[in-house]
Amino acid sequence: MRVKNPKHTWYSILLALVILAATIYLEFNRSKYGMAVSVIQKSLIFAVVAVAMNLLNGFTGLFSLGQAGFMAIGAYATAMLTIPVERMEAVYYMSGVVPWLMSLKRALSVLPEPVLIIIAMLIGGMIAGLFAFLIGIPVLRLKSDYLAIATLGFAEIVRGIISAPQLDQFTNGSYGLKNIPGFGSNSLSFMPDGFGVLLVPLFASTILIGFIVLVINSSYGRAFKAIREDEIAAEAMGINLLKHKQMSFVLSSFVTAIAGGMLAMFMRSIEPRAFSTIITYDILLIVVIGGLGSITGSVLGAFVVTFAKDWFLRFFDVPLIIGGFQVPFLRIGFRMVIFSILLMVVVLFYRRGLMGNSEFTWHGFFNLFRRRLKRPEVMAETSGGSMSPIIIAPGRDQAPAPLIPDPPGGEPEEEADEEAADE
Amino acid sequence: TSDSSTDGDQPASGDNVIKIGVFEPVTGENGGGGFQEVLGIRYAHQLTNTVEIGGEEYTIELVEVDNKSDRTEAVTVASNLVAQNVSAIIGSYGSGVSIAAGPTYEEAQIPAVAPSATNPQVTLGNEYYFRVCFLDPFQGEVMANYAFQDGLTKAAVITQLGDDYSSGLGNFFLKAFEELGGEIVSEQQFQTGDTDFKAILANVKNAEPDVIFAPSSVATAPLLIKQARELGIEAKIMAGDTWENQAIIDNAGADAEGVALSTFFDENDTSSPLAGEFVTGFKEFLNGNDEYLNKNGGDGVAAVSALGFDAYNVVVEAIKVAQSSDSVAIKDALKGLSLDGVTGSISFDENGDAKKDMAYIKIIQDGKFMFDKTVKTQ
Amino acid sequence: MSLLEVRDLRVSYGGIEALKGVSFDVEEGQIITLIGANGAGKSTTLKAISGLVKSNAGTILYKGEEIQNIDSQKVVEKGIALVPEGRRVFANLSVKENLLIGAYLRKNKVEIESDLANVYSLFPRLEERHWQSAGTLSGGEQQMLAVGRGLMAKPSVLMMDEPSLGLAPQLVRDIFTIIERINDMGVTVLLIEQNANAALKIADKAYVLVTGEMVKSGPGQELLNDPQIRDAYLGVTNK
Amino acid sequence: MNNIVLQVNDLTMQFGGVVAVNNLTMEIRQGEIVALIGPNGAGKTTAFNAITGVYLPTNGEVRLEDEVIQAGYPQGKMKKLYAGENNGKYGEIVDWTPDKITKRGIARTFQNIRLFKNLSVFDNVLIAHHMNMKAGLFRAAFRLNHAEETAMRQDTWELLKMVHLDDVALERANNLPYGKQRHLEIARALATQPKLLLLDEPAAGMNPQETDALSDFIREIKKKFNLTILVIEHHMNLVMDLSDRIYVIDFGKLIAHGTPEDVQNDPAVITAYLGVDA
Amino acid sequence: MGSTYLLQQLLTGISLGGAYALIAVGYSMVYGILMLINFAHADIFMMAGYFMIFSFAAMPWPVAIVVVILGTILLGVTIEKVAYKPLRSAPRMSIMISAIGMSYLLQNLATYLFSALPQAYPAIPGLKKLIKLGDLNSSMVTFVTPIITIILVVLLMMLLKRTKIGMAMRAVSKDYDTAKLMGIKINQIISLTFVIGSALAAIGSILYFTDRMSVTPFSGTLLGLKCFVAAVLGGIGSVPGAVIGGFIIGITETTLIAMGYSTFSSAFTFLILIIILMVRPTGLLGETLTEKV
Ligand SMILES: Nc1ncnc2c1ncn2[C@@H]1O[C@H](COP(=O)(O)OP(=O)(O)OP(=O)(O)O)[C@@H](O)[C@H]1O
Ligand SMILES: Nc1ncnc2c1ncn2[C@@H]1O[C@H](COP(=O)(O)OP(=O)(O)OP(=O)(O)O)[C@@H](O)[C@H]1O
Ligand SMILES: [Mg+2]
Ligand SMILES: [Mg+2]
Repeated sequence: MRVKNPKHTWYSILLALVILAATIYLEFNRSKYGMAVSVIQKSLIFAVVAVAMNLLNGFTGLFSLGQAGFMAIGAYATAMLTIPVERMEAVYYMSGVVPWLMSLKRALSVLPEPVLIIIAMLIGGMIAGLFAFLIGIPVLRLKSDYLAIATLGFAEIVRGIISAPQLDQFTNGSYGLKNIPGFGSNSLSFMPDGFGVLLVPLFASTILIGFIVLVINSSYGRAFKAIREDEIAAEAMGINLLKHKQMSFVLSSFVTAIAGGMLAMFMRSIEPRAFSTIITYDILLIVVIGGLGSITGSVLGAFVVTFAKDWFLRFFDVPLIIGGFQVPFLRIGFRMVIFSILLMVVVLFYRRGLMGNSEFTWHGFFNLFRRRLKRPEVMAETSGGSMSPIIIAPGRDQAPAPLIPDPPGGEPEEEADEEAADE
Repeated sequence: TSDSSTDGDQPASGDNVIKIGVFEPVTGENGGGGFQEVLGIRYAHQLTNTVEIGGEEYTIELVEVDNKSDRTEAVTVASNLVAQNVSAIIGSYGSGVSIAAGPTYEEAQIPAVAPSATNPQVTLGNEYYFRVCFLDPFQGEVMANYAFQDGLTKAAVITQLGDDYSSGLGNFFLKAFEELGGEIVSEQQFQTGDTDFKAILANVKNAEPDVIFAPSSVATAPLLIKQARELGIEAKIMAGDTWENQAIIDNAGADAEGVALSTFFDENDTSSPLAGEFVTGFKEFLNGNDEYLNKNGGDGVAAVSALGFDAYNVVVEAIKVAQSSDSVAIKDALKGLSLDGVTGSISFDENGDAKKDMAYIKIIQDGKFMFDKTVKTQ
Repeated sequence: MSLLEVRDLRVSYGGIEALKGVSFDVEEGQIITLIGANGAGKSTTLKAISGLVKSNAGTILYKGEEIQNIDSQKVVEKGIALVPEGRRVFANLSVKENLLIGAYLRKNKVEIESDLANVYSLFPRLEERHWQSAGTLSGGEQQMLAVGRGLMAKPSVLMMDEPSLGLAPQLVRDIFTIIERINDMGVTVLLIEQNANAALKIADKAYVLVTGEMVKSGPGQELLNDPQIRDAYLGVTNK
Repeated sequence: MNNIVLQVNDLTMQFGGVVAVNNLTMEIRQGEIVALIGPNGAGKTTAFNAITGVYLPTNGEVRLEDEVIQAGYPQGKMKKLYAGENNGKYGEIVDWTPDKITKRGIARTFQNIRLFKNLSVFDNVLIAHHMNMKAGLFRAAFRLNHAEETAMRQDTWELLKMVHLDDVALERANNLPYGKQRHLEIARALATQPKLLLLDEPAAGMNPQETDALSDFIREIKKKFNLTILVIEHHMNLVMDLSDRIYVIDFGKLIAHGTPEDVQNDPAVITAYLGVDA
Repeated sequence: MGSTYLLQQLLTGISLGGAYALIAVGYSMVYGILMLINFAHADIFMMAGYFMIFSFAAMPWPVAIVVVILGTILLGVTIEKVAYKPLRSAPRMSIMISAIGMSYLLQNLATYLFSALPQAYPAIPGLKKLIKLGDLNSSMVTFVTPIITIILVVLLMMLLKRTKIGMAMRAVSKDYDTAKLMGIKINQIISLTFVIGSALAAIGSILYFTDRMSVTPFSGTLLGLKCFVAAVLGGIGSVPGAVIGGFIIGITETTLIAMGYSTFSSAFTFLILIIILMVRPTGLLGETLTEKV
């Protein structure tokens, strides 16, 4: 196995420090960089959801589109538990609040707010996990697109139930919830005045993503990958399909729901419509643009897509007049046209996403500058049905002729890097 | 990262610039109405684009952003405005996005004036949010009174599931109507994005109401009206302020005849010279630009345009009073402000809501929104 | 002029060069076999002729016309059919439909019918199971189907990539008889076989491929008796 | 002789109207290499699938070391449709999932190679150790099972060395030459520490040379791992060379069984399967 | 609750189901061949609505109908060439994202060009004729929709089952390379699929919008989701399945609303889907893909 370059470890530490420093800088100058702060917050949250989705889609090979539903569960649980008690009546202005929820909140209000928020998010995560477990029993037996549409259906059911007027006293149905404490909520940190808007989500996202990375690199992660590669073979290796699919599904839903809670804190007010299928598609987009089966890809994808959509492309919406000449096309609405086109361009030219299915490594990073990436022209994946993100050549072998002895070792694949990092 | 978003937006004229953010949906579900509101703001800006502070002339610059009628988007868009150092904000059409952006503005201590967001939640508990229009509870009450006074005692309510405006207004109507002694014979909900209402309407028809109250978006209105008439429903159809949009008449055609709605403004109300002046000027403004004309659906003056116009002037007035471009000062100025707008006199109560006690009822007649009467509540 | 002439054919997958300049001729009406170890490039050669993989260099002449790098489907139209490696039956089509789709380019319904009957007589199991979807056939049955489908095309050149793979001993023998029979009917055959023994026995000419290069050629019988070939490909215990 | 490892009783597998395996009874003793041969479509692979839990037998039972791991009788539609034999003899449904059967001690390879193509050779084998993991998800994620993980990796290395795949351990499985892929599939099966190994046409696509080498390889692992082996093969050289006993089926039914010599000369086998040398 | 009411609801359900079915078939066909959820299909449908608005204004209606169908086909085939064809050999997910991207593009383009406000759909003479049967009110199109649906689908099924082209389509769906080896022009076959799918979307849009009378850039969004659900419910890839699925969704939805559960109609629709998938994991008429091990 390749020995890990100690230099690279230093680079990694350096990078982490740079990120931290930049975050702290932004944190202290947050009013000046409001836009950046908000886009970064959103990117961090979507990065978590994208990584959780990747765990399912990219690593376990389960095509699930239920993200919006799990995010909604997490967001609503967090919101309902963290809206200050005294503001509840005003929020549920239409139909009032169910008494038991009020009692529960009163009981919980002895907790300091940061603790309450963490508990609320965990509760949201656990409810989502429980739902995932329950619907997983029947649904995880379904194959690819059938699973996708069933999970999507689940998300729609969740949304339908949340918005039902019959539950107004509980979820506040159509009226949504507001007055949710934000990341910069004063009581969230020892520092006054909204400190933590960036650091809190940064730490939360790092912990969540880190946890998923640990799982993926563990033996369970390998079992997930085996299921992705070939269910039947995985089963023949003694891997209990349903149990492992469940694990992946529950874990992913748990994390997604916590990210949903973070989204509620980011938005400060939520409504059922915010959790429609479009949000799931957006996340899928991030995952695929980043590279299915690549964690760093998902994180990168979250930042690239969010920054592009919410920030960089914004100038396309602003009519621009240069020297009395109105630049054509530039008017409101054009941004989204450009965004869609860019999206297509990325997919058409980086068909395996920005990162493919490999992770960021310093080795690969430096190689990027040394040689231009060559993309081998490979034949069509013929079965058409495989969910595998990797191009599989139809020929059954790709090795040198055995008349010549096998070359010893050979240059290990990128996978090996990950391997080495394990130990 | 650098604060690059302000690049390129710098105006040609010197340093004395004061920025006002325009936080409106121009795309998405409420894109149509949002744009009409923007038109009113742009027109007002065209008339008054400077303000004097401490003897110096400041150029007012509009910073327009599109919140796409989407709450998630709204937060980022709001931060975008904040980052661009706007002194005050106007917006938004659609209460949901206003509610979503509220905390951001509050934290940044920038006052926001909503032209047409009617949901109580927009201003409630937010010191920095103001509005120049009336509220849904009021509107619901107005419509209930109007219907009941006409001798319509059985009502059906159709609302959009998950939409706070629609559900809220429907609910306020429902409560007011029942209080008056009317009977609600049918309550129906539909999903956002639904385009087929026949099943719902068949239920409504079966309940034989005298009046249907169906507050909803501009996009769904013509569908509802036409399908109701096709099924042979003859009940009066009523809705709230959002329906005052030429597109509804263009789409629903003859079927739209007789539809009644409450609104904030009437272009044919000649009692106020200020309003008359605005109407003439605004029509000219519209006719001078094909895109405006096209997107506005003709040169009719929408109430939201008038409110946008008023909101802009309220903000400018507050700047004048404050004699400062400082947002907190502007907020304080707003609180005590009193001004005659084209939609009536405007001053704010402790919530930041304009004290308005009058609504216009309009009826669609001969393909036009015709003023029927004004309704005041006790 | 040979029916099919391959000159200096080079093919690579990504960075790996699988064919490093392969040349050979196929005379009309003959049975030609390519032998070589696993990964020598035999299948790649056939795929290149079929247009399934693009060649980097070299020419393929069919009846004097260059056909390298044209669409597979055009190659088939010219009369060159391939029974691909690894069966590749259409799993969602029935056995009969698989056979009929083999005759996709043919128009004459009567002839198709009689060829269908012919295939059925060669592989009675296929007739027995004509309704079954091909995906559920056993490995060997699928192989029969793949061969049968190739026959249905009525090509002038039939290329077969390991047609005996996974077939029972008796059928393996039958396959070689069938190949000879097809050949007798005037079809030129280009054959790849792991069972080099049997292939060499029926081949008019054989070529030996080693890591993408032609190293030897000669009449089948001659190679059969070549000790080097025996050692490398035919196995000791083989009868 | 030795203990019976696998006992198959009256196994019948019917798909719609097709009786793929019909009343197959066989037994395999500890330490034997037994071959299952028969014409194409005779039902060999199907028998494997029923033994390893991929299918529930339509009728009959499978016992591993006297424990019933699969048992079935005609139910539902099959009650009417059933065309096999011994209907009514079994009254119990036992339907272990393939993973459970693997854990219990039967490993297999597939007729069409089924490797985890995009994973390294090393990982392919390492995954086979997963089923014996004691640590749960959290312990494993936070590497609290360090010793266990290290042991797994150690075992994997040793196994790879033993089957001569250590030099390609970091290659992607898909990049291996065909023959090595077959070896890897066997190695992966061995990593599950089976008592009984089922091989489905391991020599398909190999030339006679390689087939001979495979023969030696199978013998070698059998010894090293103290295995019992059931193999399906059409290469008669390999079958005759390797097996202690042979079962022959045709149309799902057992037509002969015995030593290689017996079977080779059995006229029924010759007509149905071997044919006469030309 | 009078019998007219029941009849009215039944008519609504069947007619709605018919429209769903036509669009669902488009989803199903493309899926059947490319294994691709063509997210843009509903937006092609929406675009067909705008095409009609513009062509109706410019030419006599029979010509307009033909122009709309041709225009929609052109759009569908162009989308295939631009967004899907280059990705033939790419992983499935990429093609799907490309489809989502196309869907976004069409929606945003429509918003950009035609604004988010609804546009009135022209009344096609004859189709819009109001029919009164006692207390039952309906326009002609309500009756016509299910009939046209059935006729078109029967024709389509004959094409798929009886002709060589149909067989080729099914072959292409499983294995491009081997299909090529049979002499099948796969690009032609795939284009043909889009031609048929888009033509059905165009006809569907004429029937649907005539009945519902206005078009917005988002007209296709929810509808598309429902129709896709219909296709899955029926067994995706199966044309008759899509039709059955369409009718099931249309009728259950209407029934639920009629029973007074308008709040939960969508949730129930999905619940039914999930339940059906539980019993039949590949939908009502989907092939039960037994993978040979
Ligand atoms: N799709 C592919 N991608 C990458 N390399 C490939 C591909 N197909 C074949 N190869 C490589 O090309 C070389 C030649 O392969 P080919 O399939 O032509 O061999 P072959 O002689 O037919 O062997 P076999 O006896 O196994 O069929 C091999 O080294 C193989 O690994
Ligand atoms: N799902 C199924 N539906 C219908 N028939 C099936 C199914 N699975 C297998 N069969 C049939 O059962 C019979 C036995 O198949 P099996 O795969 O067991 O054969 P085999 O003995 O392994 O043959 P081979 O040597 O060709 O691999 C075949 O005729 C096959 O067509
Ligand atoms: Mg080959
Ligand atoms: Mg078999």
